[in-house]
Amino acid sequence: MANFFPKWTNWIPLKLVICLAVIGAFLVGGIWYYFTPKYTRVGFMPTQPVPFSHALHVEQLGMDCRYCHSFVEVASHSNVPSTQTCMACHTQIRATSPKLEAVRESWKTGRPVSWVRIHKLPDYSYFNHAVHVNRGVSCFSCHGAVNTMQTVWQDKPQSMSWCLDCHRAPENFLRPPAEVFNMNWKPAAGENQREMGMKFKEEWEVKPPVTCGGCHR
Amino acid sequence: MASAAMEIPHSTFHIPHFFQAMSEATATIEEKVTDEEKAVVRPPLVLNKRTMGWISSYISSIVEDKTPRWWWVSMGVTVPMTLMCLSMLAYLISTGVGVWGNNHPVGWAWDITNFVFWIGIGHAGTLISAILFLTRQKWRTSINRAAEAMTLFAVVCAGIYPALHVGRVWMAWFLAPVPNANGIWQNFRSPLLWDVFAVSTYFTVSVLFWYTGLIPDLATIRDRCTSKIKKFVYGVMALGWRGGNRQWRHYEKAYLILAGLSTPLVLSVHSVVSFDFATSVIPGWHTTIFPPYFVAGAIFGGFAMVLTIMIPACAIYKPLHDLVTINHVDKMCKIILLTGSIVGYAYLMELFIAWYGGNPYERAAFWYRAFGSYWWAYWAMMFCNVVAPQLFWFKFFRTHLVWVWIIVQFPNMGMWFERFVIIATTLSRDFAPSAWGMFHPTWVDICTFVGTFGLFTTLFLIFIRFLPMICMFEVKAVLPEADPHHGEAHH
Amino acid sequence: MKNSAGNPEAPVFGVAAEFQCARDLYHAAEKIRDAGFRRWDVFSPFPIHGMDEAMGMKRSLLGKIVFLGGLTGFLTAVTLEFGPTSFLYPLIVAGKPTNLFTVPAFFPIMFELTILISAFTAVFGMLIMNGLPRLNHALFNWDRFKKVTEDKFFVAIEAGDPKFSERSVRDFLESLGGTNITTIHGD
Amino acid sequence: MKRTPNHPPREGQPNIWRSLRELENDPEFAKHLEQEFPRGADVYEDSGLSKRDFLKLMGASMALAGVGLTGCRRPEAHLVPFTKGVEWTIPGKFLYYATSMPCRMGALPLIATTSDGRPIKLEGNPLHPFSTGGTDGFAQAAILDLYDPHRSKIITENGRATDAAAFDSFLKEVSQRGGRGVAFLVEKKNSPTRDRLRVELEQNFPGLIWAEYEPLGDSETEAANDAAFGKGIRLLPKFDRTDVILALDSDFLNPIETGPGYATGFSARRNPDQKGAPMNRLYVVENHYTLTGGMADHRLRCKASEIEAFAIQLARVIVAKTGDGNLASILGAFPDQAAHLDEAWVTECANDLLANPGRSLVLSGPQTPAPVQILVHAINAALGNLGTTLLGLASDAPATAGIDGLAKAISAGAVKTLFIFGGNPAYNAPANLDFPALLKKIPDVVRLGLFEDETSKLSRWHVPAAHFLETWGDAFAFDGTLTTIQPMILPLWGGLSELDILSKLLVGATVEGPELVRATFEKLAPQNLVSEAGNMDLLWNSSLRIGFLPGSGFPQAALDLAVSSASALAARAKPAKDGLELVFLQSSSVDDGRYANNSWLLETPDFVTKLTWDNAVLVSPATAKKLGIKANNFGKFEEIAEKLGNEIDYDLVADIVEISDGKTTVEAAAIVAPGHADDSLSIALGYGRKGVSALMDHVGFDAYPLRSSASPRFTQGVTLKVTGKTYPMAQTQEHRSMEGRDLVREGTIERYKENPAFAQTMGMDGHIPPNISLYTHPSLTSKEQWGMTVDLNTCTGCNACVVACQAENNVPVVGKEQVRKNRDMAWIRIDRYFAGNEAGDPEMLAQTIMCQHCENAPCETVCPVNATVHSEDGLNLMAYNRCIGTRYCANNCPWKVRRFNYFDYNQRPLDQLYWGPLAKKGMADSLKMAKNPNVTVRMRGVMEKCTFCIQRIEEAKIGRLVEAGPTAKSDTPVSTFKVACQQACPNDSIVFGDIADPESRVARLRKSERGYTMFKYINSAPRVTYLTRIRNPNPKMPGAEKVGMANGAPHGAHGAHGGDTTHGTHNPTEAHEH
Repeated sequence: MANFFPKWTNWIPLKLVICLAVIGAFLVGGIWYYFTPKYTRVGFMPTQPVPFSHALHVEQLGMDCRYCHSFVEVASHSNVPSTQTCMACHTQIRATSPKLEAVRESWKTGRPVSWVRIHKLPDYSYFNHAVHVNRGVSCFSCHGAVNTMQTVWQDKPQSMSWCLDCHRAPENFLRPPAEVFNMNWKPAAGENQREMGMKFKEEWEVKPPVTCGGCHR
Repeated sequence: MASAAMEIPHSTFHIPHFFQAMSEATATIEEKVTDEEKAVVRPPLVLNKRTMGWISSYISSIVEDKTPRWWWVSMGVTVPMTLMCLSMLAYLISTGVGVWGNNHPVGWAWDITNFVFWIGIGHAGTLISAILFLTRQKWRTSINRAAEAMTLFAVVCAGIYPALHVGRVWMAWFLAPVPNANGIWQNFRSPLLWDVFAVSTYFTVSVLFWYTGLIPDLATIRDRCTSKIKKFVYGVMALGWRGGNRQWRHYEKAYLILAGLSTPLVLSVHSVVSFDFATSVIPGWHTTIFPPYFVAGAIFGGFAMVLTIMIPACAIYKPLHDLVTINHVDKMCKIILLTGSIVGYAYLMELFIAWYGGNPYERAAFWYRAFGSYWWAYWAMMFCNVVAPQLFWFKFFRTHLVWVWIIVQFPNMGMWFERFVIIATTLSRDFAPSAWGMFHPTWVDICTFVGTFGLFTTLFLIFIRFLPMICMFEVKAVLPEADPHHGEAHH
Repeated sequence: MKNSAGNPEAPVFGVAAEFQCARDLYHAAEKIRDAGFRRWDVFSPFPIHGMDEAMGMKRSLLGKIVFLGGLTGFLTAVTLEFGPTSFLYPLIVAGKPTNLFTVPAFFPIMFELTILISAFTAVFGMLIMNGLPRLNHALFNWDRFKKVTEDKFFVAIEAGDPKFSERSVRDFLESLGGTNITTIHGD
Repeated sequence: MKRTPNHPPREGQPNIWRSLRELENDPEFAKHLEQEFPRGADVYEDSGLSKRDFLKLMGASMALAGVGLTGCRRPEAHLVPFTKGVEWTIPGKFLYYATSMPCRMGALPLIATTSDGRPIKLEGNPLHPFSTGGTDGFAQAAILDLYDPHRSKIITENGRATDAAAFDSFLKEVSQRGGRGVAFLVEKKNSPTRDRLRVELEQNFPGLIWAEYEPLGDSETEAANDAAFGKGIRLLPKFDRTDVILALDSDFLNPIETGPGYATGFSARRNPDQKGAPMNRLYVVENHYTLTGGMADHRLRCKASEIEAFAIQLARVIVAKTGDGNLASILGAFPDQAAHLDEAWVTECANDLLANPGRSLVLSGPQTPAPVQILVHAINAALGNLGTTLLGLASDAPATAGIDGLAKAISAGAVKTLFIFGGNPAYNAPANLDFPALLKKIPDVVRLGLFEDETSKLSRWHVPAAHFLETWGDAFAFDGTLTTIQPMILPLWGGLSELDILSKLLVGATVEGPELVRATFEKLAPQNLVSEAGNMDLLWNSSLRIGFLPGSGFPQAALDLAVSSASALAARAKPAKDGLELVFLQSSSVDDGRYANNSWLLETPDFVTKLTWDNAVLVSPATAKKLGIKANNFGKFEEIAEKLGNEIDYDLVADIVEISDGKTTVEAAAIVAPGHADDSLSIALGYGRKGVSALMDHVGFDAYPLRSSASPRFTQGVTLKVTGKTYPMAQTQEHRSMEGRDLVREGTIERYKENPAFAQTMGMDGHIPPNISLYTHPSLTSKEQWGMTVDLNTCTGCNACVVACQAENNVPVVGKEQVRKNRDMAWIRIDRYFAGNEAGDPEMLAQTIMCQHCENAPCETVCPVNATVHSEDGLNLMAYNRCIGTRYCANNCPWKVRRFNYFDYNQRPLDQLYWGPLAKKGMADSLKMAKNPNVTVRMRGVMEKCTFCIQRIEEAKIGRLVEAGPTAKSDTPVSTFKVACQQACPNDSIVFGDIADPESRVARLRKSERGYTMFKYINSAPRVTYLTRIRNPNPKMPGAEKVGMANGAPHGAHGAHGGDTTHGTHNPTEAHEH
């Protein structure tokens, strides 16, 4: 009688090994790429109740971040402006623009505008804006070029390892205090970010925490 | 000659006849030993001049014949137990570790006790296969297969506990050293992480070892079976083994190496488990004697469990007594006696050092073990592990299966008590009296533990039903006619 | 007449003979070795002591391969442990050093990984060297060959052998006391 | 702080501190507080929070980040800003206001931490001249009362919900009716405004009855003081001038009895190293162990009814020695009785007092009968202590009727309308008055209360009261300092304050703002202060800002003993009866029952018994044996173990006993209390409430039924019967003995003088080799190195730190069943040990235990996932989000300070913990508001423990960096901050700080020769140092040789070691007290 298994079955093991190897590689690669904050968070761009354009206000009108996010230099978190702040201008300018309906509504009723949150750190990590902006870390470093965004999206993964990249080597990001809120700042020609950063780091004695306690309480 | 097997009726399994069956078995063995065999200096490993054909056909027949009633009966008992175990675990995960009795200060109780208990049982198998193989103990051949299987199933039961005793099971992947978005890693100095590596390695290597041993026997079944499905399944599992010497020579080498690797592995696993305690600062845990004493204990409990399982198995499949002879039982009893005494020595040495070391915390810890609120556990341990096995000094108790079976139940219980004493009592009273407290098991604790026995037995039943429970090719290899110079003048 | 197995049209795999016991097989093997055949093998239900010499084969290479496997395992462990602890993310844990002094605490994992990888190399090395798994083989075409896993012993001299010629090999095997001498075809 | 575009402009002087530093040097500005809280509009959902409060909550969602550990998924989160920026609030930044908590002994000055308009933490006001920053457990737990979802939320008439309008019209009707028949029953609050309104009210309502009632009040003291020194005289002890103190049934060190500040100066004089003055000596005579008794150098167990006998015996000796006429004649007024108390004890004690005339002090607690207090006054007079160690203050509070007077009037039918402010007379009035029946007699009862309780059920009107953190008010501190109360938040459920109702009755309307209080203030403010401040506004604002009117206070009054009236009162004394007495105690958890719904307090163990969630009858071992009360109903196994000589007292199962005074019988669980007087029973009041809330009902046993107005504090001639029923109780510490281990270390002052470092070589510490480490430890690089010292010499064990920690760190409550399973979550605990072999009369020791932040922490090395590691500044960190909950760290902690979340205590109802997913999830909104937004709320399955208040450390460091800005101002010290437990401690026993800075107090204390660390031989190098407890016994006293011997007697020859436990306890049952 003949073999129970036909000849071709002899190749199955080899094929199997190759397949598994390939699938495995894809799996690892896939998880590596698709399941990390780099992919899951970056680019998150929800539609906001008010089509507020940072590009317009910051880039064209040249408003300072601190006009709206007024407490960023003193408080742990950078506040979202109150309706009051918006109305300060928009009672005169574009007072009837339909885009601003939600704001006027809120001003009338006293019900706040509820903006969709974009940058969300987990509850157990405590980030403090004040200490960063006062010590030469720009908004740009964590939020990207918000000044050019029509609608704001998340520009950086803001994962723990991402934080650590800077906390371990702040010299790559520190800038002159005056330029912290200047979203377009680049090191001038001949200036080298690293060297400058090193200088600041020593002068200001910048020692960012890298143990758990720095952020987790 | 395969027909020889067919004449032997399979004794169907009735609980009341169980012990009777065993004692009969004992009796029959005695008379079946012929004068010639008696004359041989070393008793033959296989009795009644069984031939290779008989071995293949009988052992395979266990797998091939239709499922006996007792099998269904026992499954009917053990499967529900397994389900109970699983539902308890579901409740645990959904509700919190609080459903167990653990508390402050007793952060570990039955969970780790049961873990160490099962992992201990999981030692005999690989030990028999590996160490006895290296020491060329031919008598191992008839028991190592079942023992190895037992190892695997015990490790499965053991694994449940460290995996699920943690507060946030869904975060347990933190234990795996993989790169992650948090950029944080494991603490490789933690005995618990050593455990993770040790236990998983042990399980994997044991599986490989076991399966490697199975290949030729699977081939046997493949070549005997008739139904297409079986042909396919066993065919695939046998990987196309042909038994050519060019295969045997690599095969034997590999088997030797695996044995060589497993031997230190077996010793390391329980040593690492003992590090969980030995490397801590808690009086009663902080002890250098732990590794050897844990290993001895593991072998002790492991062999006890092998006997607990093999004796009934042979009572059911009477002819197996020609392979698993009284001689095997006798040897295992001796090992239990030895290891039991080692363990007993360790207990006494602990007490001595506690007194001699002059550390008041240490002294207190051992005082409480013996005379504190958990005195009953301590003395239960002492009796079961040290006193009871001493009966094995007497040949009578080593050679009468009913007695053997009864006596080996004490190590089984005793080893559980030992772990409970070491873990729960020590924690219940350590440094600061203000923080002392008792542990009381909850119904969940109990049901989970009982359930693991169900799981263990279920897996074992499945094993003896579908896989050759005795290593046929090795048994054949120890038959006299296996010797290429058998019956030649110069031999 | 000559009895044969497998599909007669298919190329000849070789000629096989059956022996009754390990002893006969052993001596047959010695003779075949002396006759200078290369591509042949003996088949038995269990490994026969001393058969390697009888067939004139050298020691298996597996040992050396496994050593390499073990080495890999050990080095993996060393990198895995020292990498994060001393370089990637050094943390102060219980005031313990992160330099070589911490090796004792690292030893268990080094040991386990060494064992693990060695074991894998041993098993898979063995399979590969044995050309397993291979579910289909010409010998399986021969019904009597089934007994090889029970209690019968076989010799097969393959057609690939330079000295192979069906006729002479059949006679040769006959002279060695082989029975049921059969020409094995593929399928 | 920096200027920012729409930051509120700085003008004037707000009553706000942006940080506690600002309190030292501040910019001036004026702003009225009520503008802080424009009336909130509609009410938010069912939680009944005013929308504005809720928005504040949400607006702070980022700051509030902390509730729940759900970081993994991405739920649609919203940012809800204010529509109008609320002035002075910077989202997520704390504001601090000065306020105070009214209590019967005088206001308790506080600083409230508010986050986004929510008060989240109360701390003592360090500026206050009287309290100097101390607090007690009740003050710490007040936050929970404020947010308690069980608070009453609606006005009801005859049990049916109605609205404010209906109630107002009722009040209008009453005020129009005017005339007789109106009565008030209020709590003692020392509020000048309330008194002022009351006087005005008496114009409208002639014959108005104004009754004050406090079940645990000091009516006896007042009576005695009035008789001895004239009306309205208060006595203020000056411990800083006192060398020898004799306390007769007086727990003066317990802040909950006397209010913090009363004992100021005691702890300073307790310090053996102080310059210029000797360490003081404390004699205590009491029937049950109190905090004060625990601190005593010599303690005499004595039935409460025998205190009188003791005083008489003492007076006799003093008369004999001094021949003081006044004392003699007052003594004469007492009925004659034979001296039967320990003669030697009394005599030597008397001699010691006589040896220190003008520097000694005899105190008697408010619960001692007036005649005894009279006698004590006379003794102090004879010892020349009046005016030196005991000052008189003249308070001018208008006279009030007692509850007895009111009861008479009611039964005489003279009361038509009764206003009950707070209190709970239906529950806690003296039993003989049968107050519930009386209430039924009155047509209109108006009840103003935080909760709908027993009294509300019997009242026509129930009006939800405003919490003191929701109202304006004022109160005199014990010394008469005018202390302000300002609201931190609008009434969450629109409650009314007492002042609101009074003003409604007076002028028909409530007053929104502080006008009423302001008016009183203006009356009381002395001209010179006004002119100093500039004008009244400025004075008012600065006073609000610091929380009190500086320089105010009752005028001093010369104390001269009015012998005749004193003798008259003394004559009322009756000699003690034989047989059992029952003493009613103040509960450290529920006070007189008013905190019956405060789970923080209920789970805080009573310091002496370590009981939570229950009260119990305390019995001395001897009496227990006599009455057949078992110490515990063990299982068989444990009983055998105890026979083998182990102290087994796990899992207390107490006997239930019946106590009867002939008329009434009460059932209660009885436990054996070491150090309790024989033939005496004690039970805490305030338990066994019904109809409070699901969780709190049937907690403990109600002893009020046995309490009559004749014998408010103890009753004699009760009988006790063991019922044979048993009752499981939850103790946080079951073991009593130190087992001969040198945990708490103590010695006498002599021993200290001859070898100040004796404690450092006690026990095994004498044997530790110098090179204990194999390898060199990595250096901790940070500039600050945090450390703590706990002074066992001044720690009384008052629990203030325990509750403070719970409030600060969001420590969950687990419930009685879980505590009984030893699963309590407290981060800081106070270990209580009994030492000394006399079963009946052991010595009591307290030790505060929190995470020791070991530099070589055993817990860290065993964590497989690096969830607990060390920081460069020496903190043992715990990253909850990394923890997988193996519990290995807790097992390996010698102090057992690590706490594991066995269940989801924060998210699941405590009575549904075992229901798993079926249980209701989530916590009440109001409770969310109580959480500290800077501390993660831990989830099930993670380990937690004391963090040294890392949130405060980080805030402080960040504060410094923000200040430094782009400069290297690292020389600026981290801004002054205290950790929660340190802040709360009334005796300043806990000191926290930077041990790397040699100038810091903590660094100096760590180096003190009294300092030692626990379990030194395991070389974990703790960051918490304990300062040895030094006792100052009087060598002549009987039993003096046993004092300070908790670690065994020193064996002189063998200088190297401290105690004879050095070589370990071969049989650990040695050092047992029984």
